[in-house]
Amino acid sequence: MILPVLIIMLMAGGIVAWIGARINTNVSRWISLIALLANFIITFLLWMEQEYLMDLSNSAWLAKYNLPWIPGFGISFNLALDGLSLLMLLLTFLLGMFAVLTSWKEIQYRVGFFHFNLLWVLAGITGVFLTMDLFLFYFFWEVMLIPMYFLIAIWGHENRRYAAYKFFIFTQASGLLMFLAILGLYYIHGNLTGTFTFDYFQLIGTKFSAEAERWLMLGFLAAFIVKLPVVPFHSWLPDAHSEAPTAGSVILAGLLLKTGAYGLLRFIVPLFPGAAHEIAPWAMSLGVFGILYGALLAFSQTDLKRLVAYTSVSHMGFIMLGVFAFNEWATQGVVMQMITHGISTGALFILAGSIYERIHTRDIGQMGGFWKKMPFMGTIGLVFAMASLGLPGLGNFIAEFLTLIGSWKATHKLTILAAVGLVAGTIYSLRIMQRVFYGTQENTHQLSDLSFREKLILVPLVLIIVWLGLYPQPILDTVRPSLDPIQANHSTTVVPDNLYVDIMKGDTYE
Amino acid sequence: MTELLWIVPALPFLGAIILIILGTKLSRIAASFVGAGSVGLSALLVILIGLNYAPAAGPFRQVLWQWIDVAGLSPAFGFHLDSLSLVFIFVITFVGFLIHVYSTEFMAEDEGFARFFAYLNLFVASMLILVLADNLVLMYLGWEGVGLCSYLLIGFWYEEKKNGDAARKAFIVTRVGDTAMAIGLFMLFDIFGTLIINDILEQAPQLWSVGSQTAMVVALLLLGGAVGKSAQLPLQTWLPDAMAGPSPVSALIHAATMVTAGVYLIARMHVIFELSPTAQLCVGIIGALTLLIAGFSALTQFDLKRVLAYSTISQIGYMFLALGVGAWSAAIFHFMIHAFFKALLFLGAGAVIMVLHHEHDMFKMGGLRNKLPVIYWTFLIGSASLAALPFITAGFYSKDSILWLSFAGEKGNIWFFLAGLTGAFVTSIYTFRMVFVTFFGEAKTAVGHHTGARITIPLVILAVLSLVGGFIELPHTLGHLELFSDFLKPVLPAVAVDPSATTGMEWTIQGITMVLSLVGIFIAYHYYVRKPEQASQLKSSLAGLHRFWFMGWGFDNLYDSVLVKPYVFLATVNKNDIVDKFYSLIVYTTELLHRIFARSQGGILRWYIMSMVIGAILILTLGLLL
Amino acid sequence: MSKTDFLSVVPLFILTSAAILILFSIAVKRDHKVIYVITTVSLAIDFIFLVWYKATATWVIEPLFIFDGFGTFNTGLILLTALAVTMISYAYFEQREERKEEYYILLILATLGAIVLVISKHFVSLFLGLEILSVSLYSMIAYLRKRARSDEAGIKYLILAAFSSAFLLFGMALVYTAVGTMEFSKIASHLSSLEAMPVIVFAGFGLMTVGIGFKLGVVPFHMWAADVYEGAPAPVTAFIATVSKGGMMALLVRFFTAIDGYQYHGLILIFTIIAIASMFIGNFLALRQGNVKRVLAYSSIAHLGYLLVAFLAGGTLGIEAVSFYLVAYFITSTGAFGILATLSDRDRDAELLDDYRGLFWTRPWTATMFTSMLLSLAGIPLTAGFIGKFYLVAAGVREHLWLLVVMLAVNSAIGLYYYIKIIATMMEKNEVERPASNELNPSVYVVSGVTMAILTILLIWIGVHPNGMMVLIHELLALD
Amino acid sequence: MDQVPTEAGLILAGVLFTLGLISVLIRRNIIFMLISVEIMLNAAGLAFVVAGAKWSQADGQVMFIFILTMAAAEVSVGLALILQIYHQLKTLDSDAANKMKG
Repeated sequence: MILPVLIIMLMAGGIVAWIGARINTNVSRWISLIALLANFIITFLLWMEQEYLMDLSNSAWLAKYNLPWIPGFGISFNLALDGLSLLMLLLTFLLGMFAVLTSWKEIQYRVGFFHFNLLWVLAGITGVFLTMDLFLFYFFWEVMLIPMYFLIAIWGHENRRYAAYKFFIFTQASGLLMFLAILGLYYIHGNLTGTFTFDYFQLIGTKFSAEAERWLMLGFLAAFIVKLPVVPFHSWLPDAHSEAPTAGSVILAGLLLKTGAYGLLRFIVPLFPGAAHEIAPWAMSLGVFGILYGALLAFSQTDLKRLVAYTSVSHMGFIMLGVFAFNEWATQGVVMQMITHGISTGALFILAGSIYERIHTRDIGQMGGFWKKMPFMGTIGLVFAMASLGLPGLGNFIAEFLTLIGSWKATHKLTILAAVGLVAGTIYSLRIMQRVFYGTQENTHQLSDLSFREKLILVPLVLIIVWLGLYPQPILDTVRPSLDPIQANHSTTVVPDNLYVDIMKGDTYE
Repeated sequence: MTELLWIVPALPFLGAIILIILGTKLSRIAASFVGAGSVGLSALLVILIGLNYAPAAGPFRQVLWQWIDVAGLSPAFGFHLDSLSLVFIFVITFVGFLIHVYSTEFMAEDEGFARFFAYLNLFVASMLILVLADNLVLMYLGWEGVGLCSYLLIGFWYEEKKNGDAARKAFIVTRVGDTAMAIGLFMLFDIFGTLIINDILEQAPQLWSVGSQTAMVVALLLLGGAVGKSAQLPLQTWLPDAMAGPSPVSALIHAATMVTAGVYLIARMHVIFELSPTAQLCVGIIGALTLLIAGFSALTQFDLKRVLAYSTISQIGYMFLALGVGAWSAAIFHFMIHAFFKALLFLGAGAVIMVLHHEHDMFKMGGLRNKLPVIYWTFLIGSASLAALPFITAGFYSKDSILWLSFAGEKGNIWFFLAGLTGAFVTSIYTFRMVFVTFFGEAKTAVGHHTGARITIPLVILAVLSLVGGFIELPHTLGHLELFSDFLKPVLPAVAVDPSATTGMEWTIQGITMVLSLVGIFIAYHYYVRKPEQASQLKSSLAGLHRFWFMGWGFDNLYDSVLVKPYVFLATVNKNDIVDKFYSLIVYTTELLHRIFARSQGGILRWYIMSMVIGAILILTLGLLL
Repeated sequence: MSKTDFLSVVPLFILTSAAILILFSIAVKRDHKVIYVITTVSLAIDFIFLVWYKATATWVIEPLFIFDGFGTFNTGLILLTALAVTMISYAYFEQREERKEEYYILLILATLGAIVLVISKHFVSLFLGLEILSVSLYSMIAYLRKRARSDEAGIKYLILAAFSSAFLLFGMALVYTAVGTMEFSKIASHLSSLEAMPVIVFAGFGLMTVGIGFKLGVVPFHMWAADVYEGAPAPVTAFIATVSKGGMMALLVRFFTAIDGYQYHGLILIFTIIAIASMFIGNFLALRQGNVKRVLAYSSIAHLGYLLVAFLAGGTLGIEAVSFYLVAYFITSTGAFGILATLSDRDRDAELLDDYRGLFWTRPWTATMFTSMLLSLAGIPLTAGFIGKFYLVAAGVREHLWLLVVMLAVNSAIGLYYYIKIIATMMEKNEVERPASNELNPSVYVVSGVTMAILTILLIWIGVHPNGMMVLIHELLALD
Repeated sequence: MDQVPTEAGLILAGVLFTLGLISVLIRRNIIFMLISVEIMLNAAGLAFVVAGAKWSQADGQVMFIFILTMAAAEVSVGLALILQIYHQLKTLDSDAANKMKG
């Protein structure tokens, strides 16, 4: 019963915030903040009670909710929460709050409508993470887009319309392919069993012919790899991220991309185990290519937000690599990556936004020497630059390390290439430090260090990323039960490039 | 007492946190107390722990909390104390403390005072974690942590672009090595199912026979990490540039502690290297080559700190050489002694540079002997130790032991020995070239303010250690004392000496090294005090070679043209993302189609009718065809 | 004539009587308001009667008409749409100088024609309905006769419609020649007794396709759509987009199902090609179009292409999908043109993109409604258009028409661009205060406004809770 | 009774239809276009009559009457429109009516 409340709270909050802006713009800001905080607290309490709830349901699922919606098609309003969704929701509401806070000063135009859109995006994302009905999933998948489109198109930077179109059409086109696949799955399952349903739990374990499975999997994959994004389907991302307002970038990078990763974990692997195995070498190769390609492009950018955007491309490559390694290390790594990337990239976008507020440009050619005037910002920038290069002690390291440990079991060559990505990651991360905070300030902007509000956003993010780096176990434990079905049908080794074979020549190992 | 081990890294870490949070709000005095005090307390604690430590009782393990636990991968925040780590934490905290004290004066005028100590404390904490870690993941944390601090401290004066670039270079180059190490970790985990160091070391001999290929690959990957961190061939290029950081940083990080992390790693994982003679041979070859290359480069430098930097690379080369011949404790012994005298030299150089208003070029110094007596004498002692002046200096004993074992050790060979010998000769030349140029001759730059007690006292303490530190381990020929290697024996096996090697040979070798060392000093004296013009003649007659050595054997240029430039080129060319062009093409095509079809909607009625007629004809034709 | 016969045709009587009543009323006194009320009331009564009568079984009036669930459903739909069009017409015509009253007669007659079309089961009634519809439309399109565009659109439509009618008729004649009957079911039974379809019958069907395709506005018979949409008064455009096309679609479904066209691969192939071509060409044409009316015209071409997917899928699900999509499409189109009509001023229709710039900030409610209409056309969730598209795709996937559904998906993506472009224009930041062009009593606009609001609510209601509509369609279609 | 063969009637109708079709295509004068369309409609009517004769049914003739009526209605509206067009364009050239395009 609590699950629909989470969604309704945001949707209703959005409408109230819109109307509230007629009284005072701050009203809508506060309403958004409170709605998100309330959701966060609810989810947090659920997290605390996870053990109890799992005992109660005697499964990995903490809570379920089901209401028939379109019975004629076997569609129901079917929500369920497990560890994975729970963490994603925590991240959603957390970043949501920070998104509201970060736009407190930045957004002065049509504040009410802005918050309406913001909350509705988050509602869509919440829905995506909760729903266990494929039709509903697609429904929420689309619900995310429109408000996001508005966020970019109305409150974005100069080139916002182009970016918004691009974002929208890319995700829509790929989403439609997924939609076709969902329907295909629906009918195949229906014809086999006689039950026509979109229920995830029933669809799991459907038996297909190899060809059907492959095509359906590709349909799903299309949506997820565009959203993730995987090179070469990434080209919407830099535009959308860099043109969106700060809150939009935070939500895009922090949450929207994660829906792609979530989809891979939740749908591709459990629903199509055979085809997922088949595609794994390709998927992992694309992931690794993305890691390197994204890093290279990030290095060459002169627009700070675009730079950060390409780092996302690079980081999401690890997700691709990890998901298709099919073992617990890699999968745990993927989940960690989802969370830590959300936080670290979110923080970098917030920083970029703060800088933009001060100097009104995103061109790093015009930055430099900011440490002198803004040491606090510099320190925080440092922490997140380090996070994005995977420094141990910060959460991202755990993610990447686990992913690579896992992927090593699956493929050696690709893991080595991915590890090279760590070096490339260092190169671009340091470039941020170098160009923004180091050097001398050449222009005469009046720079003031972070305000209290900005600290209120960034300091918790720092604490979280450090906490995740030093004691990630609670997260790993929370996710664990959800991963069983994901790995149930899989054994690790997928790519026949076992390095040992090449180098060992009948050595003593095993 | 040993239970308090966790406090050792915790104290400097706490100090760093306090300094970061309070930052500029702290007064300088308070910051000094937090910064130096935390390390000082740690040092004290280490000494207490060390006094209570009985090597025979075996290692002490302390787990703070479980870090990660995923399907058998369960590294903890756990510390492992044995003789090896004890030596390291002693050097780190003790030398670290001295350098902190020194820095309170050295950095007194700097506006980033608190920041400096924050970084420095963070560094000490990370370094302690590195050497105390009981598993490779935690070690990797320390490993990267020190890398970060090194980055921050090299770029401490961030306003100058040069410094930032040097810092970045250091980070990236070491990261290349780190990545190799990380891959090694993946492989180790894959094979052993654990990353706890002791478990690996115990299981390795059971799993692998000597000469195992897998062991070789793992060892080489770990070696990759080690050469990165320790600035060995081929990743040595970052260290000379790293001198952009403040001198105490160079002393602590780029001489005494961090750069020897590679030595620590190899020593720690010595079992694996012993299982792979090839990899171990590689360690030795790298050491030998590096010590030569860096030694010759040091001959040509004019920046005081760069001389020391190349010297550091060269001396670590000796340690690698020792590791390569299996002289584990000799390597660690040289590490400790090197930490003393090289820290001393850097601190001394820093003091000189400070009083001369940040003049780095030693050819603009000169004649400081009388003006800065304390610095002169301590610097001289350090130099003597570096040049391995016989009998009285600690450096003599440590280096002698390496040279002897590289010759007589079971895995030694004549080439290693010759390389070491040549290196020793070159070392004494460049060392005393530096001493003579800096402190002898005429004064060329006015001396600013003089140094206070907080600078001189650490110098004196280190100078004393550089002299007497060697007496804990004496060769067969000279008293035969093995306190140090006995202490390390539970961890590091003693080196097997070729049975054919006799005491007479040892005497001969010692004789040769002594003579060469003295000849080297004499040559330096000849060229830089007696006949300076001959030095410049020699320089111009060998201009090409000089330049080649001066540029560090062209490695920078090589990497620049082979790696950096192509990468930057690729990045610049593809700045606008070629993939995006593909999508633009789609957009362009659809727009083109739009224009074509829009043309058809010309508003002329007859065209519309025509279209319908064509449609009708098509339908009918289709019908007839089918 | 039995009682059931009579009750079945009462809807037609009501409409014809209303037309005559209006004629008399005009003869007595020209009063726009009175005429408007008569029209509204008669349409409403007609609909209420339809609901009240609630036929429990299919009733046939031989040989012309069939009153089954499908027919009833479409009749109701057409009546409601006509009612909505009437609602938006009042304010639109009130501010125009022409004599307005005859328009309503034409509207009612056109509605009548469409209804006859959807209940016909015989070539004669088909032709009759079609021509009542068409002839009324000629005049309606050219109703604003002082405007060159209106006239131009009228004459183009007239010539082309007559031209296509000739094809339709010739096709019918050929079929008739071959099979000797003009009744759908008898044609079917005759054809099924044959081994293969005779060439002459196929030629007949081919020629009929031209006539039907013209009315549907599918490629390559689509050329008129943009010009007529642009030239016709906005309410008329709404009527053409919905009732005229929808009626023809319903007829096509009925005819095709009756003769079981699914067994003829040739016909399927032709319609497949038409569907794909319509989707692509419609969308490409709309892509960079700056005139909103033309955009909607081109988009309607594409939408008819989408509809053909479900049509080609056939079966109960296919027909349900077509019906549902028609509902969604009717609501959306009426709404969109209604808003266009509301925004129009005395001199011209609000058809240029510029007319919508910043609308979101100057007239937020109107813009929101227009946005929902456009999103529904684009098939975005929370709108009826989404469920409609879902239905189409479901029907297509069920029958494994992968080529068609993939094309549908691709085209939906292309189509997004221009819908979004309009929305983006409305969102633009420049808030030019447009001069208040509405000299009329604001209460006039209340009617249009309320209609729009109802349509929007309906749109979202069906989008969120489509079950009611689905069940209704399902039950009506299941009626024997 | 001897009957004209159906084929012949249909061919005649077809020829008529095609003639009308071609003249719609080549004529630019709107009135002539209208006339040509009427020819096509009548061709269809002829075909109906022929078919009706073939099956000895009245349906063909009924249909023809409907067609005639419809054609008359169409022409009346058409002529009115043409009048308006002429009023505005001062020409009957159909190509001149091309204000709307694109």
